Order: sequence, then C-alpha cells, then structure tokens
Amino acid sequence: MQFELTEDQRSLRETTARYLSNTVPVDQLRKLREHPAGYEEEYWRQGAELGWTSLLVPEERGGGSLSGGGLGDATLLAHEFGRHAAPGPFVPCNIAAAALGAEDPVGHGQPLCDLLAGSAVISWCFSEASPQGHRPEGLSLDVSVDGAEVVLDGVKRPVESAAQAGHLLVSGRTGGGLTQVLVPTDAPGVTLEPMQSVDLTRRFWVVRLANVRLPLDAVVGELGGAGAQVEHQLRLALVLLAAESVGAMERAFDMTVEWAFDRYSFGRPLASYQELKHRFADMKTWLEAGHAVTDSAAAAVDAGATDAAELVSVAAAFVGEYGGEMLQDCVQIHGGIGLTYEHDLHLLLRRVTLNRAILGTPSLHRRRIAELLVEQEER
Amino acid sequence: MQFELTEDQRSLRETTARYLSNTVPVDQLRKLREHPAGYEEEYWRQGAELGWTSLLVPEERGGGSLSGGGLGDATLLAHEFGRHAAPGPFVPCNIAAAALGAEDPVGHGQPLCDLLAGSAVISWCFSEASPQGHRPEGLSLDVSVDGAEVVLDGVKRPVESAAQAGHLLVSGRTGGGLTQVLVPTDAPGVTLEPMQSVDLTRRFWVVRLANVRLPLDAVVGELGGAGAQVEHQLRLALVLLAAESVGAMERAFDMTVEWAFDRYSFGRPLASYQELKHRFADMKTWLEAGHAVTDSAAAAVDAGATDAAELVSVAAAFVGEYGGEMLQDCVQIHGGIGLTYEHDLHLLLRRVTLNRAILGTPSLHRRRIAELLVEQEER
Amino acid sequence: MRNGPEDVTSFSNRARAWATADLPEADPSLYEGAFRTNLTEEQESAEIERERQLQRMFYEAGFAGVCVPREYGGLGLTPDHQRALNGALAGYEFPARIQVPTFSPCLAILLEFGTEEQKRTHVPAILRGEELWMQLLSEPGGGSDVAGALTSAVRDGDQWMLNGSKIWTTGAWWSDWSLCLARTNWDVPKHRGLTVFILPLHQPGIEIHRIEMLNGSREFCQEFLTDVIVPDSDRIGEVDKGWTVGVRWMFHERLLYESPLVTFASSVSTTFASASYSALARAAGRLDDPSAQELVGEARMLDVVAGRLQQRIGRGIGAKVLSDQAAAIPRLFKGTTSARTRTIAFELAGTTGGSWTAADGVLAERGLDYLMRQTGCIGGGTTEMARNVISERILGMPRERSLDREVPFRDVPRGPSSSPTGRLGG
Amino acid sequence: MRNGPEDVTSFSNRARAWATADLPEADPSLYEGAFRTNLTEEQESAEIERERQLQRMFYEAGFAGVCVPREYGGLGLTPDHQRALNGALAGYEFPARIQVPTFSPCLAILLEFGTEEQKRTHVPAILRGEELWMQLLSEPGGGSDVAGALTSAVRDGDQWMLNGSKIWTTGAWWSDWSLCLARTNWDVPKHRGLTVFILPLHQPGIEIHRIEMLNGSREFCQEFLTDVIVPDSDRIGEVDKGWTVGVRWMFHERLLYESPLVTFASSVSTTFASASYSALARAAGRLDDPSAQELVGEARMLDVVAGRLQQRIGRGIGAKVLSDQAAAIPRLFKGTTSARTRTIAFELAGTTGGSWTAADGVLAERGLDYLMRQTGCIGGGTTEMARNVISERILGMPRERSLDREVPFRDVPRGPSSSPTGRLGG
Repeated sequence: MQFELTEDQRSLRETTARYLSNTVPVDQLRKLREHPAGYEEEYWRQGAELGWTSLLVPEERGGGSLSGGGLGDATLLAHEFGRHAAPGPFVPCNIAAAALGAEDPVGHGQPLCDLLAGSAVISWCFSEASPQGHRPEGLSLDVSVDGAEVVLDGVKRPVESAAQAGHLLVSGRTGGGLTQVLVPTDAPGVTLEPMQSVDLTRRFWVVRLANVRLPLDAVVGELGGAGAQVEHQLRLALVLLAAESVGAMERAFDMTVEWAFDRYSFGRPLASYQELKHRFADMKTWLEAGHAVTDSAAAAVDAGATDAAELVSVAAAFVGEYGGEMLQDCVQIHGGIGLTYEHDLHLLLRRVTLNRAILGTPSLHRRRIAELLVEQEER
Repeated sequence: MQFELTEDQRSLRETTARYLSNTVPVDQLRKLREHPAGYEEEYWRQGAELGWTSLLVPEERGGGSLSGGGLGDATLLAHEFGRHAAPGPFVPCNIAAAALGAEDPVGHGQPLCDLLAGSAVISWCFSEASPQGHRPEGLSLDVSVDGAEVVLDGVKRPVESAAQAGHLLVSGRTGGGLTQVLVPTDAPGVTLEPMQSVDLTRRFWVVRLANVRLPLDAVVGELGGAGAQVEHQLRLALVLLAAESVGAMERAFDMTVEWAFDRYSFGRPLASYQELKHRFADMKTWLEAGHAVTDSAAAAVDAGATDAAELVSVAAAFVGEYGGEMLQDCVQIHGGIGLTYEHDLHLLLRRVTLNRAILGTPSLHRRRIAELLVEQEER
Repeated sequence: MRNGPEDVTSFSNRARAWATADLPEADPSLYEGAFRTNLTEEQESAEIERERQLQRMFYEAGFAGVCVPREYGGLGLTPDHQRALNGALAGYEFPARIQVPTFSPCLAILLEFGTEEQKRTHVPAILRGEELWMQLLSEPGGGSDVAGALTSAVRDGDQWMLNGSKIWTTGAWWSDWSLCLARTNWDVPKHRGLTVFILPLHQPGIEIHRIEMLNGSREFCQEFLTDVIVPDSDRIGEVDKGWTVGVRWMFHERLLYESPLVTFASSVSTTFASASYSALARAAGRLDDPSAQELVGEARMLDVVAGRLQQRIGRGIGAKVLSDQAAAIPRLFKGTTSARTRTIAFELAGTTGGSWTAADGVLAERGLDYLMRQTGCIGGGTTEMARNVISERILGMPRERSLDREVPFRDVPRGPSSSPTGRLGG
Repeated sequence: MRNGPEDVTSFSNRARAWATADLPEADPSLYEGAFRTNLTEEQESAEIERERQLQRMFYEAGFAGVCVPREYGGLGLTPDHQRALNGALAGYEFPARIQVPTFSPCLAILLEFGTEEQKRTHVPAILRGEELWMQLLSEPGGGSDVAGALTSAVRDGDQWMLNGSKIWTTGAWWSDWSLCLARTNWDVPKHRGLTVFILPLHQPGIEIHRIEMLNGSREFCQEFLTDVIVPDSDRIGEVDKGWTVGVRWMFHERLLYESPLVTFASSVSTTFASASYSALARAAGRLDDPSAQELVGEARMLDVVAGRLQQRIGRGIGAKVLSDQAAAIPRLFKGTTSARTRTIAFELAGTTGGSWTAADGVLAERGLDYLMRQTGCIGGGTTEMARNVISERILGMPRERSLDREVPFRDVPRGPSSSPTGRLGG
C-alpha cells in the first residue's frame, strides 16, 4: 500500500476495514469453517455497497474508481481482505466485473448490475489442471460455434465460489484465439465438484463443462478475440492476490512484533534477542518490498505500461515466495502456540499459502519473468 | 573425516599435514600464483613418497591402502590438501593410478611406476563442455580403431595439470561403450590451451585431440568396455573433491571462530553476538554433516555398496552447496579484510569454489539423485 | 534361562525367527512420517490397545527391554542387541506409537534416577505394556525456557500438593503415568528450585484438554493440575535438585528413536519417506522437468544427510569423543530439513497444494503439511535453542545474558501481566 | 541570467538538447555493474582525467550542481530538476566514477556543516571537477564500529596534529581532498570525543597504500597519517561534536546514487545488468532449461524489487513518512540481492565458473565475481549493521548491549592485543 492516500482512498480503506472487523472477527471466521459457502450472502451484499465490486468498472457502466487508477484503488480493499483474512469471492467477482464492464459493444447489463449490487456472484473459470493451465496461451477448454449456439467442452479448476455463482465467466480456446462466455451455473452440462482448500473460508470447485450449449449472445466480447482481455484479467487477479497477501503479511508481522515485546524468555523479552531482531529486520524488509512491488505492478497495469507484464509476475513471484517464508518465520517465533487452531496466526498463513498456490506458483512466475526478459532482448 | 582413525591413518594424515605446513605455507602459495605449473616438481615427488598416489593402487601393483578402504584413506589426504589449500594434481594422479592399477590384464607398468614414485604426472581427461559432459554416458570424444591403431578425436576441458602430465588418461566413446586410452601428451594431434581458474595453484587446460593415432596397446582395459571403470573413477574423484572441500571448510571455520573470539566490536567480542553465534551453529552443523556424508560416500564406494552412486552425488551436491554458502559466510563475518588478497581466507574459498564447479555442479548432482531415486522406484 | 549374555548374532537370528513366526506382517508405510492425524478417538484408542498387546507379545517372547537390567524384567543386553532386534522387525507389526516418550525419556529417567522401589514397581509394568507414560515438562508460559516452570509443588509432611498447567504432551488422554517437573523453591535461582515427581494421569485433580492444531490434529494435550497430591515416595531425585534430572531428561528426549531403549524397525523412516518426493513429481507430471528434478534431488539429499549426520554424532557421543550436548547438531539439521522438505512437497504439488480433491492422491493435503511446516523446528526444543546449545556449549561462545540466572525465581521479570492473546481482534 | 527558478520541463528540454548537441555518445554498459577492476594505473588515471573534463563541461554548460545553492556555483534548483538531468543523459558520456563519494557524501557534508569560507573555497572547485574528494572514515581495527575511530587529532594552538590509519577509501591515490573523522577526546564515551576535519590527500604526512582484493582489484586504499597538520579553520563542525556530522555523513553515504547531488544517467543500472542473466543462460546453452530459467527469473525479480523498494523508501523519507534510518531497508535488500544474483550468475556459468578461457565470453570470470560475492553485504556498512538499525531504530526493539557506551573511550575493551592475523599459518 502506498504511503500517501487521497482522502477518498483513505475513507474507502477505513470503511472496509471497520466493516470487516465488525462483521467477520476471528470467531466468526472459525464458525465459517463449517459454512458451505464460507461467507454469508448478506455480508457480501453489504460489502458490495462499500464498493467491493465496482472499482474496475467504468463509471458509465455503473462502476467508478476514486483515483482513475481502478486497480490501485482495488488493492486497498485487497490489502484489508488480507489483514482480516476476510471471506468472500473478492477476486473472481472483480475480474468478472472488469470483463463485463469492458465489453464493447455493451452487453450482459443485468448480470453486471447484480454483480455491482452484490446480489449475485459471478466467478471466473480460468485455470486448468495442465502445467500450462495458468497462462492464457495454455488454456485448452474448447469453445466452438454450432449454428446459433456456442458450445463449451472442458474442465476448469480451481474455481472459487462456483456453487455460489449464478454465472461463470469461462475463458476458453476457439482455434488460435480465446473466447469468454458467460455461462449460467445451472446450464445443462455444467457440473461442480467441491474441493478442499488450505484456507478456512475460501471455497473452490472443479467445474466440468460437457457439451454446454448457449445462445451466441452468451459470448462476452469477440469470439476468438478475447486474448488480450484474458491476459489483462489475469494481471488484475495476480495483483489483487499479491496485495491481499501483503495485507496478511503486514498483519502477521504486527502480531509477531507485539508478541516479541510481550513474551519473556529467560527474563528478557524475545525482542531483545539479536538473532530474532535480525529476522524481524529481514521480515520488515520483505514486507516493504512486497508493498513496493505490488503497488508498482498495480500502477503499471492501470497505466498500461510496457513493463506491466513483468512487474505483475515479479510481484507474484516475490510476494508468493517471501510471503510464505515470512509467515512461517512468524509461526516459528510464536512457537507451538502459533501452530494451534485457537491462535489467529494460521488464518493469515492460510491466506498467503492459498494465494501463493493459485494462478501460478512463484516457480512458474520466475520462468515467466525469464521468458519476458528473453523476448525483450530479442526485440 | 571419521572421529576414530587407526594408528596408521593418524600418522599418514599427520605426516602429510606437517609436510604441507612446512613446504607450502601461505606465502609460498601466493608465490605459486605466478608459477606456470602451480607447484614445484620436487614438492610433488617428495609428497608421493608420503603415499599421495599409492592408496588407490593394489599392493601387488606397487600401491597399498592402510585400512583396506583405499578411498577412505585417501580422503584423509584430501582433507589435509583442503585444510592447506595445497597445490598439486592430487585428484587426477590418484584417478590415473586407480585406473592403471585396476587394469587387467596388467599393462602400462612403467607409467604407473613413475606415477607412484611421483616422478611423472598423469592427468585424467574426462569432462567435456557439453551440458551432459560430466556424466560417463554424456561423453562424446570419439575413440575408434583403424587397423593396428586407436584413433582419438575430440575436446576435453577442464583438464588439470595437463601441461605437467607426461601422459593423459583419456576417457572417450567407442560406439555404445566407453574406452580409456593412455595418450602421451606430446603425441601428434594433441594441443593444449591454458585456462584461467578461481584457484591460486590449480591449473587447467583445454585438451584438443585431433586424429591422434596410437598403437592399440595404448588402450587401458577393454576397448568399449570401460564404462563401469569410468563410473568408478568418477565416484573416486567426486569423493576426493568433497573430502578436500570439507577440509577447507573446517579450516575456514576454525579461522573464523578464532576471529570471532579475538575481534571486538562495540566493546564485545563478535562471538558474543547471538545472531553470529547462531550462524556459527549452522556452520558447525553443515561442517559435521559434510564430514558425515563424505565419509559415508567413501565407505560405500570402498565397499561397492548399492547406494554408493547416490551417496556420492549427495556428498557432491551437499558439500558443494553448503560449503560455498559457509565459506561466503566466513568472509562476511571477517568483513572487508576477508576480501583482501593478503588475508588467507580466500585461499580456502577458492578451493571450495573450484571443487563446487568441476565434475558437475550441485544442481547437476541434485538431478542425478532424483534420477537414481526414480530408477530405484521403478526397479 | 540363558547363562551369560547371548551374542548378537544368535540373538538376531532368534529375533528374526520369532518375528517371522509370531509377528503379524505390516506395511512399513503404516509407521512412516508424522503419525496420522485423521483418526477418530475410537480408532485411536483401538490402535493404542493394539500396541499394548504387541508390547505384551514382545515381553512374553523375551524381546522387551533389551537394554533394561534383568532385575527389572529386562534382558540386560547391549545397544547392539537392540539394533539387531530393530533390524529384525522390517515388514512386521511392532508397538511403534508407544515407544516415545514411554521408553525414552520416561523409562530412561526412571532407570537413571528412580529408587529401587520405583523401578521394581514401574519398569516391568512398562515392559509389559501395562503402563504408558508421558512427560509433564513444557508449560504454556514457558516456551523454550523449560527450567522456568511455574507449576508448583508444596510439601505437606510426607506428601506434596501440585498446582499448575503443562502443555504439548502427546496422547496424555490415553496414557497412564507421567513424569512431572515442578517448582519447589521460589527463593533461589530457577535451576535450583525444581523437583521431579511421577504421578498417575487419570485422577480427579488432573483435567486433560486436547489441543486442536491448525491442521485438525489433536495429538497434543494440555493438563491443568489442581491440588494434586503426590506422596514423597513418588519423588524422583532430590528436592530442589530436579534440574540435574531435567538435563538428562532433555538429553534422552533429543535421542528420540536413536535411544537404545526404543524398539523401532530400522527399515522404517521416521521422516517423510523420500521415495514419495519422486512420486509427487510423477503425480504432478513433472518428472522430466529439471526444476522439479532438482527439488526431488534436494529433498532426498537432505534426508540422506540428516540420517548420516545422526549416525556420526550418535557414534561420537557413544565414543565420548563428543559431549551429550552434540545431540543438538542433528536436532537442528533435522528441524530445518523437515521444514524444507515439506516446502518442497508443497512446491511440487503446485496449485494442488492450495486446493485439491481426494482424487489428487499424493498431491492432496501437501498444503496442510506445509501449514504445519515448522513443527519440526519447534517440537522437542526449538531450533533456536539448539543453536544456542551448539554455539555456547559446543563452540564455547559467551552465554546469552539471561536476567534470571542469579536472582531468586520469584523476582524474575515475566513480561506484561496481560499476556498476548494472539488474536487478530478488531 | 534566468530570473526565478526555471520549470522542470524547460530545464529538461534544455538538458536533452545540450546532451544531444555537446555530449559524446557512450555505450551505457560502460558504466554498468561494478566498475572494471582490470585497468592499469595509467588507464585509470586517464579515465579520471576524462571525467574531470566531463565534469568541467557540465559546469560550463550550466548543468553542474543542480541542487547546490547559486552562491556556491550551483543552480539552486530542485531534486526534480536533477532527476530531469539524469533522465537526459541516457546514451551519453557523463562523469560517473567521480560522483561518489565526491558529491555524496562529501559535498553534501560540506554544504550541511561547512563554514561559509570552506564552502566558497571548495564547492565551486568540486563543481568544476578540480577537486575530487574521498572519505577517511573506516579504520583497520574498526569494522562496523565507525564511531570507535582510533585516529587521533591533538590540538596545538590553532592547528591540529593527526595520527592514525584509515581504510577502504576508493581511489584515494587519484583524489585531491578528504573528509576525516578523528578522535579528539579519549576521556568521554566514544560518540562524544570525535571531530571532523578536511585535508588535502597528497602531502608528506600521508602515505597511501593500495589494497589488493582477492580478485586483483586495487580500487581500495589504506592511508597512514603521521603527524599530519590541519589548521583549525579546516575543522568541520564543533570540537568533540563530530558524531553529529558522522550520522548525517553515513546517511548521505547510504543514499549513494539516489542523492539529489549526484548526476547519474537514470538509464544506467548501478547493479549487475539484468539482461545479462539471460545472456548467461544462452551462452551456457540452457535457455530452454527450466531450472536455468528459474535462476534467470529469480535474479531479474530481485533486481526489479530492489529498484522499486529503493524508490518507495526514498519517497517515504522524502515525504517524512519514514525516518532517515529507513535507508537501511533498501541497503539490506540490495546487499543480500547482490550476493544472490552473483551466485546465480556463477551457477549459470556451470563448470566454466571454476575455470575458463577468454573465448567463454560472458561466462568467463563469473567465478571471480562469486569470490567477491559478499562485497555488497560489507561495503558501506555491513548488512548486519543494517539489521541492527532496522530492528532497533525502526522497530524500536531493545538496543544491543554495548560495553562502550557509558565508559570513557580509553577504557573500552578492545580484545586481545595480539590482533588476529588471518593467516593459515603452520
């Protein structure tokens, strides 16, 4: 998160922070472990009123950003979601909103409306199980046209909140290009299989589409021409995940610093042991670096800068790798208590761990960075 | 190095340790930087009298080990070479000795004699520049038969002390199998190009063999049947390099511990700073682990155990990786002075760095370990 | 009745013959890695019952307490005999779960410090599988500072009254007896006011609460002791000299499965089984991916080195070339290694590490293992403590300044009364 | 004569126009990474001469000392103007080598603490490239403890006599003037007995010895000061208050190329150029090897993050959201990053990292870089010191106990008189 926020940005962040503290305190999060959706509909609807789903949608389509940099604004919310390990399909809904909001010519007005109002959820079906299944060029789900119908065949996983979604925004392949289709979750041929997750409240499903047939107007944007849009959505999602993880890192760091001051060992506070002090110094450095690179990536995507792709993968690779190590070191400094279910640290560890694993592990993003470097050189 | 040595082993080690301290103290090592060979012939000849080249050769061929475990004994010498960053073609000469000593039916008696006496050097031409050039199955230097002659074509690098060697033991490919040939360094078609090295006294050359023709009796062992022998030689060499690196690690660790006690910062010895203490604890652990795995590998090779191949690569991968990190941390703890030429630490850093790079980096050995694991599973 | 100690070979042969004839076969993987955490209470009780029976079988067949003196029901043989027995158990059932902490450290401490009467009462019962023991050592407020125990024991004539709380006890709810470190003197520095007692776990004054770990495991317990009465005859060692016992206690604890009192099939790896690293790569379809190969190779390398290091240090301690303190070296290495290898498994699982279905086989739940990654760096003394021991006791570097060494324990700073809750709160 | 400060855009345009018209073009790689260490003394002197000329060109064209007040020959403009100038230099020659430490920290300290006379004498000379400065700060015995300086300055009327030794000065042999931290009072705690002086380097009392680093580089020097006389008028700041100056001195030192007083083409990376990581992989024939790709990606990632972190913290300090101490954060990250990226380059070089021929191109000498890997974690204050600063000054954790804080400096323990030689010896 940037050091200096506008008045609007500050209030956006604080309203959401207050709302999350009040509606989903940790005890509530623990209760939600048993909840099929992982969140209450009403919680989500009220959240939407705070702007949770509108920042990536142009004003004329019912959305609107504060600073012009919609993603930059959205990272402020993601940051708070991370700090509170908050539930709810924040990333998929924002991606769906961005996709429908960007559609030209305008279409699918009603689903977008419901999304903005928080009365409906739309999830994004992007990832596939194959090793290349987290890159647009690696997608294999087939989208073809048969007369007046568009036909989808393939499997998507993991898909967040699929069972809560009225529609699924499915990104698939049409020959050499990509196509996105808005699929009603109850369309014939769509089946959902629940997955387990490291997170307490985020739920994922395997979504199978077998000969799913829809009218052509279910297509979002241009048939076979959605490649750039999908790449853009992926960047938005990766930046939001990174920002959420940085929020979780920040909260875990704060908790652990507090613990180090309060906890005495051999008559001295933990914070007085040099070896721990130096680990805190490293963690503080990684935390600031995480903020720096995530904000840079958000700004680059908002500005459509040429280094956006690289910065996005750098943020994903760095925050994923160092965020994980940092959270684990927070656990280590807490000792056994930090591994118990009653302690809150794992709520943050889970979120960072989840975000590190979906949409491409750090390892895949390191390769992506190398790929971009080589392209750049060969240009 | 094992904790408990036999009387013979202890005296073998101590004699060499004393000899190295007296003949190649650090000032001498610095002088040798300018020496074309990196060592004095007389130094090597006298060293050979201490058993430097005989431990891997059977008694009946003029050699003999102390404990029956020739490699285990040789690691004691390698350890001292490491502690003293000692010059001289220790590894190649021992490999050549092992190869000639193992030859059956007996041949090449004279070169072996000279080698054992230290009056001549034979170097081993094994590695090639290709990515697979450090594995026997990856060798591509061509060895073919043309009438009464064996013909060699190819390039070997890096080859230690090639210019000092009267003969080169060249491992190459004959169709599906491997062949080893003892090539006079002055044979027509053999050319040497000097290389630079991170080490102060170890010298390497690129050896090019262009249509080198020799009588068939230049072949060591069986034409096309040397595969197992070459693999064995590679294991011997890797264990000796690991043992040498562990010796260098041990000496660097001792120096740095001493420094930490003597050096005061802010009125306290460095050894009183917890963060440094914990790094020393890690280093001590890596050092003991290096001893443990190297000794295990030596014992396994001596015993021809089934896990010898794995242990050898584990030793190479572990000592290479952790030895490098350990030496660098010793430099860090010394501060700027540890980066100066006048300080002795770099003599050890160089040796560990060199050994980490030749005969396969840790990265290649990690892959090799995985390969062996998969083979084992599929068996 | 054999006369004179039996030689290792013949003992080994008898053991193998017996195992083949009488022991049920078992899939080694049954015992591999961290014990399963997904058992119901009933299943777990059943397992423990089974292990008690197995222990009884060992006893009756004359293969229990190999290194335990014969006057206490043991065989009075050597660690080599124990190793021979461990070697004979490959592929057979044996009482794996009840070995630690019952046989080490508890039995070890009884043998070393127990009175004649205590030994005659408890050692045979342990060997017959009738008494399972655990250790009341760590405390909620204590962390690494074991000697800072706050559980108090107040003398009243020939008995003691204990009050306080202990934590991180494995399977207290199915154990019978326990070894307990308590404070008997608050007016002297902390190491000089401790005493060790033994007490039955299931009695009115002891409330046992099972702790849920973040992965759902409930293997650990916390105990609340309220006015627990212990006869002075159940005291171990001298009053206020408990730390002498404590030091050996922690030494035996570090030995774990290396203890000559522990019976454990040497064929069974007590770490995450290496073969499965390549199984993970295969399941992830990355067997040909060099970066996956490097991860598999690194994990395997660390496991192999950890084993060899344990051997080396064990021998060094045995041969008195190294001090007991050297046990901190393999402990540190195993801790960091287990954290790294779990991370590698998670890494190999890729996206499946974050969310999975049962159909994902070996890749499933690697994320949960990763969440618990630090277990090996915390349990049984943290890696930080191991680093202190290595630098101070082995390398002889200056001790950390502790503000609790020369002051009466009651005056030791204990930090803000408001102990941190570890809650995200508002 | 412009009246009123020129706006950034027009300044930027003028700068670009001038650069295009008057500055010789230069291959940016000329300035990239660590400066070349394989120059002969003659070549190096020639380079310095060239840089003095370039500095002179900047001065005469009115582009020197952008943020320096006009009364001292500067332009009296803002950091934004300096950034604009830096942006205009892409692809052109500029005096890169003489920027640090002459303009920062030396010039910065002169401007902050110098007397009017000192400033009028030296600042314009610096801007004209006539005076190159360096810092007599670190000492052989001092390590990280800069305030523990042993170089003494004894007052004699209106002059001082300096004796002692300084080390780690870059290019002292071709510099003209220096900033020197000396001890003027041994009877007070260390921070309260220091004073700062300025002195010409080339004078009888100063012997300059070039230090050979293990990679053959001779960029660093050690100076031996014997009865060096300095007039009191060349004192900077008050007597015994030198630490006030020292603190700012080290702050400016940490800023390095981020200082608004430093002119450096923003197009030039001051770290190992990222593009070359992929060049290494290509040269090693491993461009398609995923594990090589991961190394390339990691190295590039670290460089990018280091740059963004530097920006963020710089802005935070500028906006006073962060204290000056926060500069320790990017310093730490850059240090660890440079060690890691050099290791990656070495790793990518494979066997060629250990021995090479000139024909190996980019893969050659990667092993030498690796030997010098820790440079970035040691030079300009160690990463250990940075970690102390971050934990103590930024996170407010308890200070390390130092035995030299409240005692007279002459009584501070200095360790065994026999200072370690760092020799392998017998």
